[in-house]
Amino acid sequence: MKLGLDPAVIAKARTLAARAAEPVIELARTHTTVSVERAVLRLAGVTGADADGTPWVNRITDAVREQAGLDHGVALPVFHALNEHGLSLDDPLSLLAARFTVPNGGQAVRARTRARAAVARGIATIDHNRAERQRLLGKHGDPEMPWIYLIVATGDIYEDIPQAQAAAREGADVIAVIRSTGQSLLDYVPEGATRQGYAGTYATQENFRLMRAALDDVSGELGRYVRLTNYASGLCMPEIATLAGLERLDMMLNDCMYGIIFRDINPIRTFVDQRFSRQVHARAGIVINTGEDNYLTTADAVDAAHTVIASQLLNERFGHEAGLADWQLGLGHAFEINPEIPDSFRMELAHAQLVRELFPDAPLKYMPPTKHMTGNIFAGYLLDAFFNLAGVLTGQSILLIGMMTEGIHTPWLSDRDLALANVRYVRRAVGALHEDFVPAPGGFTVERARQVLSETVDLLDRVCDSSLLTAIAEGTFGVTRRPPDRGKGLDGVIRHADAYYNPATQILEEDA
Amino acid sequence: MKLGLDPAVIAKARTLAARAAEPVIELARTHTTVSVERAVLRLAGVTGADADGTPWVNRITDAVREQAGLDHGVALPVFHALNEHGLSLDDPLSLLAARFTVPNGGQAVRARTRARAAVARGIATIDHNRAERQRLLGKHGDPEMPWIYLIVATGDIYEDIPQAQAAAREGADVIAVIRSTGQSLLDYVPEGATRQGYAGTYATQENFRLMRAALDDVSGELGRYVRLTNYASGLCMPEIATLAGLERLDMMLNDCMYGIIFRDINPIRTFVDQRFSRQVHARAGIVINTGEDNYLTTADAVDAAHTVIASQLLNERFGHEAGLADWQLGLGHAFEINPEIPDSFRMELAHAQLVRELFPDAPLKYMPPTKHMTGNIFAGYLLDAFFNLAGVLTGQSILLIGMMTEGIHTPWLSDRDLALANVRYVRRAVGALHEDFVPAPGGFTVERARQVLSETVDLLDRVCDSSLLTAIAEGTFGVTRRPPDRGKGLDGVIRHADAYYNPATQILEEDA
Amino acid sequence: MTTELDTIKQIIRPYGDTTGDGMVQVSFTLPVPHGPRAEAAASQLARGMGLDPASVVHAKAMGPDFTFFIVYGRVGHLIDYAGIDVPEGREYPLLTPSQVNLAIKTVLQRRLVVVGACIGTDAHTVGIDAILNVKGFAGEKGLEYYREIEVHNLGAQVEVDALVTHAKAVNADAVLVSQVVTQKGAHVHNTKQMAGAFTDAYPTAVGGGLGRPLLVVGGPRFDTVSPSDLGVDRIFGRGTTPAEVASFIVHALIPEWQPDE
Amino acid sequence: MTTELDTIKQIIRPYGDTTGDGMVQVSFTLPVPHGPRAEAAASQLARGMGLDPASVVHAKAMGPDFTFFIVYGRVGHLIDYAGIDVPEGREYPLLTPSQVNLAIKTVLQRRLVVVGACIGTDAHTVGIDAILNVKGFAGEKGLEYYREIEVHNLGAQVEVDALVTHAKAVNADAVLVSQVVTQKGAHVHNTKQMAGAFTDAYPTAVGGGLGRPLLVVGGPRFDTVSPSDLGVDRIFGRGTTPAEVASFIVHALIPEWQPDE
Ligand code: B12
Ligand code: B12
Ligand SMILES: Cc1ncc(COP(=O)(O)O)c(C=O)c1O
Ligand SMILES: Cc1ncc(COP(=O)(O)O)c(C=O)c1O
Repeated sequence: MKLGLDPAVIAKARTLAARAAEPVIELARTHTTVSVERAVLRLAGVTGADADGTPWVNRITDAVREQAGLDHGVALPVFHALNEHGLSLDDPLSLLAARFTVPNGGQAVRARTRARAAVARGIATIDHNRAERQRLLGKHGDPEMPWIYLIVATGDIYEDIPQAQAAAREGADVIAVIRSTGQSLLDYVPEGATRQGYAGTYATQENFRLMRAALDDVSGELGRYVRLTNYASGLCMPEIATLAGLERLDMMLNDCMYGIIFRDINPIRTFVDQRFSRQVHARAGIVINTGEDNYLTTADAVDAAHTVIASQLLNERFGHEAGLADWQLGLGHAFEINPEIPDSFRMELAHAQLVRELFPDAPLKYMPPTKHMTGNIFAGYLLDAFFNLAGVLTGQSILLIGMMTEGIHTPWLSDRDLALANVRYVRRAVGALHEDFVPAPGGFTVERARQVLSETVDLLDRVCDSSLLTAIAEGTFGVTRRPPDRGKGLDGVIRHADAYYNPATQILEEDA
Repeated sequence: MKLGLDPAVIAKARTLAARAAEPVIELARTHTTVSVERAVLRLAGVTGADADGTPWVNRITDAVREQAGLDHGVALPVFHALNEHGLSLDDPLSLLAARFTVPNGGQAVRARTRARAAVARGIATIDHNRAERQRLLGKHGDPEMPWIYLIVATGDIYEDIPQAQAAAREGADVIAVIRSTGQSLLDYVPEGATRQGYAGTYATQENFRLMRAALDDVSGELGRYVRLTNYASGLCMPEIATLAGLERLDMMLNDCMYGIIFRDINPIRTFVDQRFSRQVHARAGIVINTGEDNYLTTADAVDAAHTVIASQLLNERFGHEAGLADWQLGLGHAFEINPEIPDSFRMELAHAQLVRELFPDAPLKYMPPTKHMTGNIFAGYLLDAFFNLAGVLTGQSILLIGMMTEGIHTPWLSDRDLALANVRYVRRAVGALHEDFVPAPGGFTVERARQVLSETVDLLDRVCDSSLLTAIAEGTFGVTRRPPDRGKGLDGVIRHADAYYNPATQILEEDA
Repeated sequence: MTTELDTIKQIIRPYGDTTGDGMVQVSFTLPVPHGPRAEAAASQLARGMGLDPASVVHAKAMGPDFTFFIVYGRVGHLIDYAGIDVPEGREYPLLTPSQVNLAIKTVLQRRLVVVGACIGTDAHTVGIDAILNVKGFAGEKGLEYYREIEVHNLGAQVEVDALVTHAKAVNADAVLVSQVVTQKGAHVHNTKQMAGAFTDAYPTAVGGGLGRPLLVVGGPRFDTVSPSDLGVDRIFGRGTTPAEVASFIVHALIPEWQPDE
Repeated sequence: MTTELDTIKQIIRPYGDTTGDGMVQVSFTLPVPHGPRAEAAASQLARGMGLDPASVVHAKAMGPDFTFFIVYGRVGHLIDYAGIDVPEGREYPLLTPSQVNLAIKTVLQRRLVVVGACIGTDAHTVGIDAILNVKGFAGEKGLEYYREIEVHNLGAQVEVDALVTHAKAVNADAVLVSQVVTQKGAHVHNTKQMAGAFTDAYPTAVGGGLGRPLLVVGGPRFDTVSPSDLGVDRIFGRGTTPAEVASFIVHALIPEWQPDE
């Protein structure tokens, strides 16, 4: 520990974060959402879509909601109907022909048992994938940290695949397929392999499968397990988390507040969805990546440094409560200080070292400069090098590799190749230089870190005095105001009835 | 002092360097060269050239050598002739019509007196320029170190001037006009403003004057005195040093061995010339820059690191003996380790910090990567950034700014602009980070520095056992063998007669 | 201005380190394995672009199927600089907030209504917020700060229809739209769609401010198209400041008004 | 080889992130003050080079008189890849030192004499030394290491006449010349002068090895010219290794000899 932080202050920050999170966790425990219920159906084995591409899980959930409401969950009415009419989930059309009601008494018991059995099979698949990942990590080998994390984003899964494989060959340890701009606001998950996305490729179960298979091939070729990442985020967060578990994705972007702030999704919807999705991630052995880095694209990286730390402490708390272990908490932060200001790099070191010391066991995700990347690709290449240097000097775990063309377009093949050459040079040339990085006691670096930590404590104090929802409404994070009664997807939030039943949460919580 | 070097070892290295230098200094004391004698005439006020462009100083010196020999120096015969025929130096043609003899008795006394008076006027001009520099430093302000050093090299002094001014406006503290490839082997100094050089611009008194005047203009405009550098090197080292003093250049590339190794100039010629040129530089208040960096372009920067240190100690010794103060010793070294090897940057830090600690009061000249710069301008821009970082972290004094196109062409306007943006970012972003650079005791950095220092001592030991001339003949420096009886310009070396007279050395040594 | 023009160099060329040398740098990837044949292909492309001589200074294999190249060379192309009909100076005076307020007050005699949004699936609001929010950009306050301007900032991912409806509802004088995502021409596509929708919604309109709101679009990568291509009244690009925009709106909607120095 | 050819893509284009997108990057300086007019000039040049659309992503003033630009865009140019007559494989077999020695011994039955130098004012000897010195290059030993090759390395800044005289004196089979400095075309100028001098010195010669020494030139930036342009027998460029050169000399001077696998 190089910064000599006061353990008492750190403990105080954690206590405050827990207190701020508590009421929101209570909300999440007592509500469900349309996407949570659709995720249950997916775990139970419902796949595919109708002729217009509307997934059966949406058709079924909507029908149930209309006829029986969702306050008891989707499982009871659906499996009751299956029992009544002797149907199976492989035949959604006939199921939709049936009338949905909330069973009770013995019917309820039978529906519950059958639902639980079905969902248990889905969870078994997730368990099997987790074991399979372990096997492959043993077989191909697990790269040492920092992991090199690269994005592909052509919009066409069939262009993405060769580019992802090329990136892996050039040294990428993690491949993220970023999503088409619009997807986060879709209240359904598209089906099948897709070839036309904007600035990203749609997240679909089939695209997940294709890319994971392609990466398994290179992993074998390279003797190094290459991880795959996508986004459990937006209105379908719970379902995408589920699909990730079912297709053996390895990491997922998953934040307790990102959707609220950057996609104007209703706060309560998001908090309910993130809890379920994290329970799934915990079970699947998936590492989540949180999105604090994004705050610094709308707020100033110096003024708002403490909001990043506060949010990380909240993400940690929500994560732990949902069953995630420290090794699964890829807390996010970023190198976004304006390069025009004095001491910018030294301040970045202070911030990065602070996060490292606050979360010693978390696989921190460190994001490269984006906001201050311009059309000057040379300046960009330089800034990315200093980001790489900060990452290595402060022992970050997951380095998202910056592109010199960040200010211009989504990465080209050559941008990625040059970016990897950049980080390869920095790692090789610097070696164990972190041994010689010893912040002077009472010096600029140490003082800056101390200041950010104390600002964090003050902020969390204020949040506790009002409430997290109020803080979000007042634009505390990412200088964006999001009131709890506004935002997309609010109508998809349902309060539990006393007899609410969710076989997935039941299994996940009893085994947790 | 961060490396905890053993003072005894350092002292030993200096003693050995002094011992190795002694016989060579003796050689230099007892010999003169055609260029030394021509320099005397220049100090005495001889300027201009004949119709074919042969400078009068060459014509006169050759005539004297032919008719009277140069073992008594050029001054006695020339001023004797002037006395005899009642001529003045403004009329070289009539002087050349005269017959040159070595005077003695009263004639010799008169010749000596007049010669000394004439040369004294030249030295007075040098003194005046030194005072003028001080005045302008006070008036415009002296930039703090590290000084940003940039080269211009269009071959055309009239293209060089706007480019030099542009560079100064963008932040250059020192401008070096590099020379045309061939000049170092010319045994005369071209005359007048020149517009056609290869990969550099000819060093002429007029080009010096034009560029110094242009830089004085921007210095005023910028409120910062911009220094001018050229090369007191090659066969005309003493004359160019003299012209630099007469035209108020501020720094000069000037090395005790560079010409021998990289231009195959005879060792004795070089050692004699360098002593005189350094006596002039000492008087002119000019900072010299030595050329050890060049060794690493022909030798490997790791294997040969100790040869750089050994050469610096020799340059220091020769410099002190010639009257240079520590603040005038811009000892050279370079960032030339192969970027493909592990720990290359950490090793560069070790080397740079070692030099810094060995020569605490010397204005060290730190050269950027050149040898490993390829056609990949992005990799080049990155490598230059790490050079800048090493320079700032280890407190180098003069940073020669690397060009991303080093592997391709002499710098373009835009290359220089980007290079300056690079170093500006690094300095601004890093601030006082050197406070946090604390090499771990017994760690890689410290151990590497210690190893290089002890290899240096061993090398100097071996040099003393044989002799410096033998060491050079065996290719100790820059893996290039240069025997003392070979190389260009040997025929221009003359042993002093007992009555040898050189008014310039006389004045310079009595005032030193 | 004319004197200006006379003094402008007529014909110019790229400059490396000597006037007229015509030197440029180029980089690209070719979908072929690295080798002499690939380097020849790179030279061929460079010559196609007008580089002669063209020197392939760097070639790197990117996997088995692609090679990255960096090429330097001299181009013969001449630029008719004097012939470029882009004014040296400003097209319209840059006004201070108080001048803008005064103009609106004196001429319109009511507040000027501006509606802003990121349309389509674009969620990059920082740019439009920089123009609209009080906080502003580059030290300048945004339009919300202007007393006489009424700002409706609809935020991100707004459907075109919703934008039109809202614009009508509040009687917008100007509609400000941001497009930052350009992949697959998204920004051009969305903007044209938006312009079309306004034409349909105001069938009798003869132009911006004449029967329909002034249509202003902005974003960092619009420099490949002209307003007429898109059917809008003005495009703003990289580094635009709020005052630029406010001044243009006054210039376009209140042409009769002149700031008295 | 032919099967090879058939499988080669016929027509290719630059690749950004999608097959056929034709995307390239360009940078250059224009000798004009920064401003909208300068940016228009930059687009004009880019279009002249075939970029359409051309997006000026960066423009920076360098003092009052110059502006630096970075432009991205799509070029329409097609590369006739199949039509490029550069062989996919090697032109001549790459031999080991012992194979080279064997060839010389068996056929010439005397040592093969090589003279090397940096001519003109060029003092960059690292390149030629990499080829000639025992130390060699990239792990390969240089020609001095070859038992059957007699090397005369004349070093730097050798006058052409001195080179010719020396070549005659030692009966050189091959003359190896290095040129690294290319500014103002120095390398081309010096090499032509050298080739001319050898033609004059061997008036009856009909070619390299036929009445005059084989003339081989090398340096990092010869890729804009062909051997015939210069009047030499072969040009070697970036990253040449000694074995490449030795193998070529055998191939050119002892064509009859074939290595038996
Ligand atoms: C910040 C940012 C984000 C933030 C946005 C937060 C927010 N609330 O805005 C977050 C992290 C959420 C984000 C997400 C994504 N982003 Co983003 N993002 C950026 C980034 C880093 C900076 C953009 C920015 O804020 N610039 C600063 C502002 C002030 O500049 P500006 O937008 O140009 O605006 C100025 C002018 O253009 C003009 N202007 C702009 N609009 C208007 C409108 C009017 C009316 C006027 C008059 C003027 C005007 O005035 C402004 C002030 O001068 C850029 C990279 C870069 N450095 O540019 C990528 C970038 C824009 N994003 C990109 C992408 C692909 C995405 C994602 C789609 C990636 C993904 N799939 O996850 C997502 C999804 C976003 C979506 N649905 O649209 C790409 C777009 C590629 C392309 N050219 O198509 C970029 C270029 C990065 C890259 N190289 O890949 N992003
Ligand atoms: C080392 C070096 C020096 C050293 C040279 C030491 C020496 N004894 O050689 C020193 C420091 C002395 C030096 C001085 C100068 N240099 Co210098 N130097 C370089 C540098 C950094 C590396 C060159 C090198 O050694 N490359 C490594 C070798 C192995 O590669 P190579 O030469 O390409 O050789 C390979 C192939 O080309 C081929 N090859 C080469 N020759 C031959 C010959 C044959 C027969 C064959 C078969 C193959 C072959 O095989 C070799 C192995 O693969 C370059 C920049 C760079 N990174 O390239 C500048 C560079 C070459 N130098 C340059 C200049 C301008 C100079 C100076 C003129 C500057 C000055 N005025 O002070 C001086 C004067 C030199 C002179 N009179 O010629 C410029 C040339 C610009 C141009 N394109 O015209 C360069 C490009 C730097 C720059 N960007 O300005 N330099
Ligand atoms: C947590 C999180 N989710 C999602 C995204 C991607 O944005 P979108 O919601 O458009 O997929 C990000 C962007 O970095 C993120 O950090
Ligand atoms: C001491 C010294 N002299 C001279 C030069 C320049 O070479 P030339 O002798 O060709 O001028 C250098 C090159 O860096 C040098 O270090």
